[in-house]
Amino acid sequence: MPAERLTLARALNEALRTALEEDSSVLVMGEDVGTLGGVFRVTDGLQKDFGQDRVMDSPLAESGIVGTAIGLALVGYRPVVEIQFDGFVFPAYDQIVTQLAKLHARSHGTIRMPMVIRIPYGGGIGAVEHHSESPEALFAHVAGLKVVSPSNPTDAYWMLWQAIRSDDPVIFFEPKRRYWDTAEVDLSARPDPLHQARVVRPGTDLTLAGYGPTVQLCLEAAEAAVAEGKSLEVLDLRSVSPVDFDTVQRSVERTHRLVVVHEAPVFFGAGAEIAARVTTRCFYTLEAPVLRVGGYHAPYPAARLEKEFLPDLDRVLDAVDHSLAY
Amino acid sequence: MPAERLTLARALNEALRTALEEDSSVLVMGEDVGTLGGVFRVTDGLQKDFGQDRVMDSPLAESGIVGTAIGLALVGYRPVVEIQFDGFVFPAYDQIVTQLAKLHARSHGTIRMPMVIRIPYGGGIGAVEHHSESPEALFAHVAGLKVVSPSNPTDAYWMLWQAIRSDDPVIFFEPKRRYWDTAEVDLSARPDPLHQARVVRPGTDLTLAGYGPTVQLCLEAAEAAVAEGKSLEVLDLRSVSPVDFDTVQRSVERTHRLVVVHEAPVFFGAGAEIAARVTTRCFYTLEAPVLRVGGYHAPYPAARLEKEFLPDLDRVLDAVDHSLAY
Amino acid sequence: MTANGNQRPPGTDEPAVPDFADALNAFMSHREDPGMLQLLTPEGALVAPPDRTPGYDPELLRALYRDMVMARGFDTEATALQRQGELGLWPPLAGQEAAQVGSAHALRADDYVFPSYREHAVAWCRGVNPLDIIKLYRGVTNGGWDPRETNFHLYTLVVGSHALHATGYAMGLAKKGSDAAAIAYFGDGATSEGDVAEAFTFAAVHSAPVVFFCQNNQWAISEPVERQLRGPLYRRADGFGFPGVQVDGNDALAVHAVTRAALEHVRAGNGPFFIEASTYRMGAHTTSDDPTRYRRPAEVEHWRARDPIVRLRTHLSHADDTAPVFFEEVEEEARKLAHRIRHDTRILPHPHRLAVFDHVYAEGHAVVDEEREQFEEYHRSFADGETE
Amino acid sequence: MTANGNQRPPGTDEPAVPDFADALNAFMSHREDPGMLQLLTPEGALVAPPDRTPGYDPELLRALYRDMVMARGFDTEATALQRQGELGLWPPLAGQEAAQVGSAHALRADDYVFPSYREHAVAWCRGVNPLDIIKLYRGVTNGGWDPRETNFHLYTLVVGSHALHATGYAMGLAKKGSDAAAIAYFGDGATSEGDVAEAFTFAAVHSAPVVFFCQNNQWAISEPVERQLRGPLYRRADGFGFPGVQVDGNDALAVHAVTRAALEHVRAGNGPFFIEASTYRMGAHTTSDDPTRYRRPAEVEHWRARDPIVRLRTHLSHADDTAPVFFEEVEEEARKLAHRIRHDTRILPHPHRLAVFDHVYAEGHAVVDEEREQFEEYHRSFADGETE
Ligand SMILES: Cc1ncc(C[n+]2csc(CCOP(=O)(O)OP(=O)(O)O)c2C)c(N)n1
Ligand SMILES: Cc1ncc(C[n+]2csc(CCOP(=O)(O)OP(=O)(O)O)c2C)c(N)n1
Ligand SMILES: [Mg+2]
Ligand SMILES: [Mg+2]
Repeated sequence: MPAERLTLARALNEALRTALEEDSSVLVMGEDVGTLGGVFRVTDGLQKDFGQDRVMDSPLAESGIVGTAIGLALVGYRPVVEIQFDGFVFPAYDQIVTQLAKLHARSHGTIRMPMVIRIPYGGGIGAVEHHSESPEALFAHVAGLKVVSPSNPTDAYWMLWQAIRSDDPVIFFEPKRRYWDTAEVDLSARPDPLHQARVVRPGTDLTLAGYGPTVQLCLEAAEAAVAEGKSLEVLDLRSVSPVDFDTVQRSVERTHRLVVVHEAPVFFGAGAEIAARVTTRCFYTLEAPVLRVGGYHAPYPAARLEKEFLPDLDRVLDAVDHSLAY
Repeated sequence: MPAERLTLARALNEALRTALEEDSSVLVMGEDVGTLGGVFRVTDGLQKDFGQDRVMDSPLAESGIVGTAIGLALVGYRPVVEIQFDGFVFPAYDQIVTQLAKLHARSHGTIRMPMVIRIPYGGGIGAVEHHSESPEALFAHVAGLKVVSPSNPTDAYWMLWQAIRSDDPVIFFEPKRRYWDTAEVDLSARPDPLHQARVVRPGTDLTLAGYGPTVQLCLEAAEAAVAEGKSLEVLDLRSVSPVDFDTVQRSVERTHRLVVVHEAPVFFGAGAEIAARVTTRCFYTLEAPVLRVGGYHAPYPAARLEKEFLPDLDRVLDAVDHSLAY
Repeated sequence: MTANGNQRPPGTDEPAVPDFADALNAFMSHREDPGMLQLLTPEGALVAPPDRTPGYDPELLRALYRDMVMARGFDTEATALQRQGELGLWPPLAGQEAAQVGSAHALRADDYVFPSYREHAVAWCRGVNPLDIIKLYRGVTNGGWDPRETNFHLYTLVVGSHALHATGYAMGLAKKGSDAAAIAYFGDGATSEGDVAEAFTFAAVHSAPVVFFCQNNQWAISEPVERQLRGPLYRRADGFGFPGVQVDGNDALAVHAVTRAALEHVRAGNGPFFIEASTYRMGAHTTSDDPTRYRRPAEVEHWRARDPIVRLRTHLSHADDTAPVFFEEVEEEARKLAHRIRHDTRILPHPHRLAVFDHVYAEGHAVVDEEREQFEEYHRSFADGETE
Repeated sequence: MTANGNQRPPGTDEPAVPDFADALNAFMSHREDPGMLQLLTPEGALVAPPDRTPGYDPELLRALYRDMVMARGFDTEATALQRQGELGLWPPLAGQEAAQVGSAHALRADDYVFPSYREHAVAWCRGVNPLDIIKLYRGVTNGGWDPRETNFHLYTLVVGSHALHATGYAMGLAKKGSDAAAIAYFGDGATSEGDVAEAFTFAAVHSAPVVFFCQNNQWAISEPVERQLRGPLYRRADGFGFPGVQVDGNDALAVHAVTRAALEHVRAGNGPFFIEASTYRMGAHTTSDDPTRYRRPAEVEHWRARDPIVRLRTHLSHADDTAPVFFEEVEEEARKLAHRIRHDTRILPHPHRLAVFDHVYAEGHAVVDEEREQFEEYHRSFADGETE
């Protein structure tokens, strides 16, 4: 396939389409994924092309969606489940944590759970309550799950395609405010391994690490820092469980400083694990503590306050300054 | 009341009894908390003494228990909810995370949610699956909740009493393998503030920090280390949200080294947040990275393997050695 | 005058009469098909003569009519405001006025209402200031009003979860010896959520005085009711051990009567009651939705002909000889309300940035304190508030 | 011979006959009270003459009897092993043998079973090695057997959650065009969990070939059924749009007949079916439980007189003249099974410590790899395996 200009949402749609074509055991299910094509149109046209049997509108019950998807996986299907918004995954949390995550281990490997749970997440779109959250840490702590988040259309395509082919359950967080970002997507290039981080901009003075919606922000910060004579390296972590600590470590060994940026609240967030492990690995290399920029320990605020809550250019640059001041 | 020798389970029972006596709006509810007195007998005799109206056996539905408790709190009650085991809290996770935690903020402070959710947690009792887990990090990441865990009968009594009097929702993790530990409990002494950590054994070479079931283990490690000429300070964190970072910082400023011990998996566990924040606060003071001893990134194993999974004396001392080797 | 500028204190017009439920039963048992309860036909005619119609009272009907028109006026204005970029989102209520206003008028002031996110007409009847609802959808707050003032709880966006709150609230009312009731409003889609089933179980076991009021508007976003459940829906309750009935949700009179009977039933200690009000969402799910993607114009037309406001107006003007001036006055009032809302929306103050940290806890939290301090410090670091 | 030493391959004794459901319906409609289905009275007499009793077949009854005795033998031995410290826990099944064996015999080998944690007799009938169940409760594994070998899924301890797995599995069967069915076993208490209700909804909407088999053993640990729900329970299904029946769960013949009819119903594409088997847990909830704290001896006595094994034995010896040697042989077989289990349990190998890290993921995970390595390194650091 030649390179195409696609939005991130469209790239996901293409990945689903490819997966549905390649493997007849792939199913797409969730609320409003059929006729409507999903509230973000990520599943647009799929039911029309693949039928109601493979692209199923589910009743409004998230535990039911994930629970029946587990049963479908047991009988040989590969369900790709959509949760309509980040804040609505919690009714399914029990099925995900106590069932989906454990069945492979409990069965001594005889059962596989090749399921993807797609969750549009994060803020920045001026939405109402429960529509802007970043709960990835609540899944990364749970053994048996993998957690990833693409930052751009190309990764969106390839990472979703890889997640669907994975025999492990993958929680796939889609940065909803980047759904309309466009890029040239080369659908024929070979992708990186799913859980491998990537240096998206090399630099020498400090490493900025983000994933999903914050990678773009980190890139903007690195660009802005040039004017001040600072060279920032930007990492796209791509995966939150596992985290590719090797790539992070190599970067920090070059730059000696690390700032992690995510939208989720900092307290008990992914930045904590990254800080703890990188500090252990790079104790003598780090010239400043690993700093974190993220949400506050507060419920995601009403839309008109979200820019106060979300990491932005100034806050990232402020953290960079703090780090460099050590 | 004079000092009494009580098990931790009994001390909790006394705290419930005191709260039920002092405040007629306190309710106790959960599966089997009435006639049976709970599977661990923590609510033993309460229904007999306070009636079915105040000590209620709930249908087998955790979301229902927490959801109706929210309604009861709205109409002026202070529900103390029991979740029978750690692994069964997840059906209630949605109510806890999206409703209980947020109602105070959403209502601009006009609604209060004075609810305690008691959860027997942790391993070491040879139980079957879902009966030995330590999910505290999954609650600590959620703003609006407070998370505490007592380590001994005296704290069990006072912390539960304080949690019930608190106007915030408190997730109260009870170290089930310490239920039968006994101690002299002085029911008339004034307790520390609920979220204040405590130095339970002073030392000079390294700080060991635990909470709930691991405090005793830390004390044993400190005792064992004496023979090797090492002086370890032991902190009982007592609260996981918030963490009393001030007390931890003061300790680390004295000892320059910190090892955090919990039963929960290390990956994305409480130790990560403690390591990240303490490293920031004590960057120039720390002579070794903050090390963590805890469970592995694996489902809690079958009973005959749990001693491999749980932190034990050797693993704690091993981490101490590693830290001191820096 | 209450907060919403509504002259009537909420829910006082219809004190419960002990034998109302009996009257309703008598009415039902005289009908050939005791299926869906309807008192007013879509053409605005009474099904039975006035003296055999439970609760028939032209004054009540005019009060219902007035509130339905006011609610639609408010709703239409809010939809327009959203289109103009003043609101982030709006879930229109148009079509469901009879279900909401009819039921709300059956409530007492001391009953407590648990709405979902589309109960603007119930809110109006309870005396909630419409501007407070606007605030929510403008993104100024995640709450909007003090529920204690009107006994109208905050909107709940996590579908179905408030059914349990209503049940717990009702359990508490019973514990206190109060004869007030709780009512939970939710949609057809919500009945699939486990929480709603758990609410049914808890309410039944505890004989809690709660009415479950389901507006079956035929759609959960793009999913028609057949894709959500195998009906008939009103029978769901029976399997949990309590009564359920289906009512024509576009017939305000029938909705009022059945809700009143349900409230009497629950107040008397008989346990919960389920009402399925069959109605239709005439507009989009929310302003972000495009219903033309999933439903046929013919269906929309079919239901438009069953507009609950038209039905009541036809009845009042033909059967009851209500003077045209009444309708004009109501229209004028609704226009004024819309005008006031438009004006007030535009001048709603922006929330203070520090509000992010407000009321996370009632008794404080060290991490919140630390983060608030750093936040203030950070903003102080910008000279002269250049980023204000 | 199958894994459990059971001569008969699982579930092949009763191929479904298309008109069985009709026969059952005819039987039911001849009865005065079509309430709970019973074919054998507690005294072991047939309710109707043999030729009017659906599925009556002395050979089948002996097969049921044999498996019930074997299951009780196993259960009694496991309880004893727990008391002797060989098992961490045991949930005794005693009293529920008719419900489990009767239903299990109605299944085909290609049907798939989703048990909770007490379905030892179903497991036995499916050909699961009892020692594999022992392993689970000894704490050697969280699984125990390969479900694909017997189409008997792993036990699920999170009450009610597997009802959804069964539903999804059944949806998948239908998608594949198979006429196999899924069956989910759960208790009375489980019906309160939201997941069970959601399973009902999904199964109904998708017309999934799933039988929901509820053993109402009157108790959820210490909570009697009245504290869990407002009955009658079997009517729960009707509210979700599919049929439910109540059967005497201590009457193996009736359970078998009704399950067979239910399976025919679901295989034919009619959607799900709900069975409430009214039975009794004669022992403790688990060996950790003390039922004397919450139930009266008279109740236990009442049910002991309804022991399902005694009922069938009485019937077989009186009505059917089964020779005493049959009973002696079965007893002897059960004794041998118990003996074998006792022996094999004691020599069960301890799992290898590294098993903690096994199968967390199918495709690996860097953190698990790193931790496993550190773990091995740590253990190597102890000289000469001193802590082995
Ligand atoms: C738990 C949860 N899942 C999904 C959503 C997204 N969502 C919002 S409204 C809605 C449909 C609700 O349909 P129904 O209950 O019939 O109410 P209606 O909107 O028709 O009034 C959905 C799926 C949600 N708000 N909460
Ligand atoms: C979600 C969940 N909550 C609580 C428990 C603890 N628990 C185990 S069995 C049980 C009672 C189950 O009763 P029932 O469904 O009637 O089955 P029975 O044990 O009587 O066979 C409870 C409360 C659990 N296993 N899972
Ligand atoms: Mg609807
Ligand atoms: Mg039971």
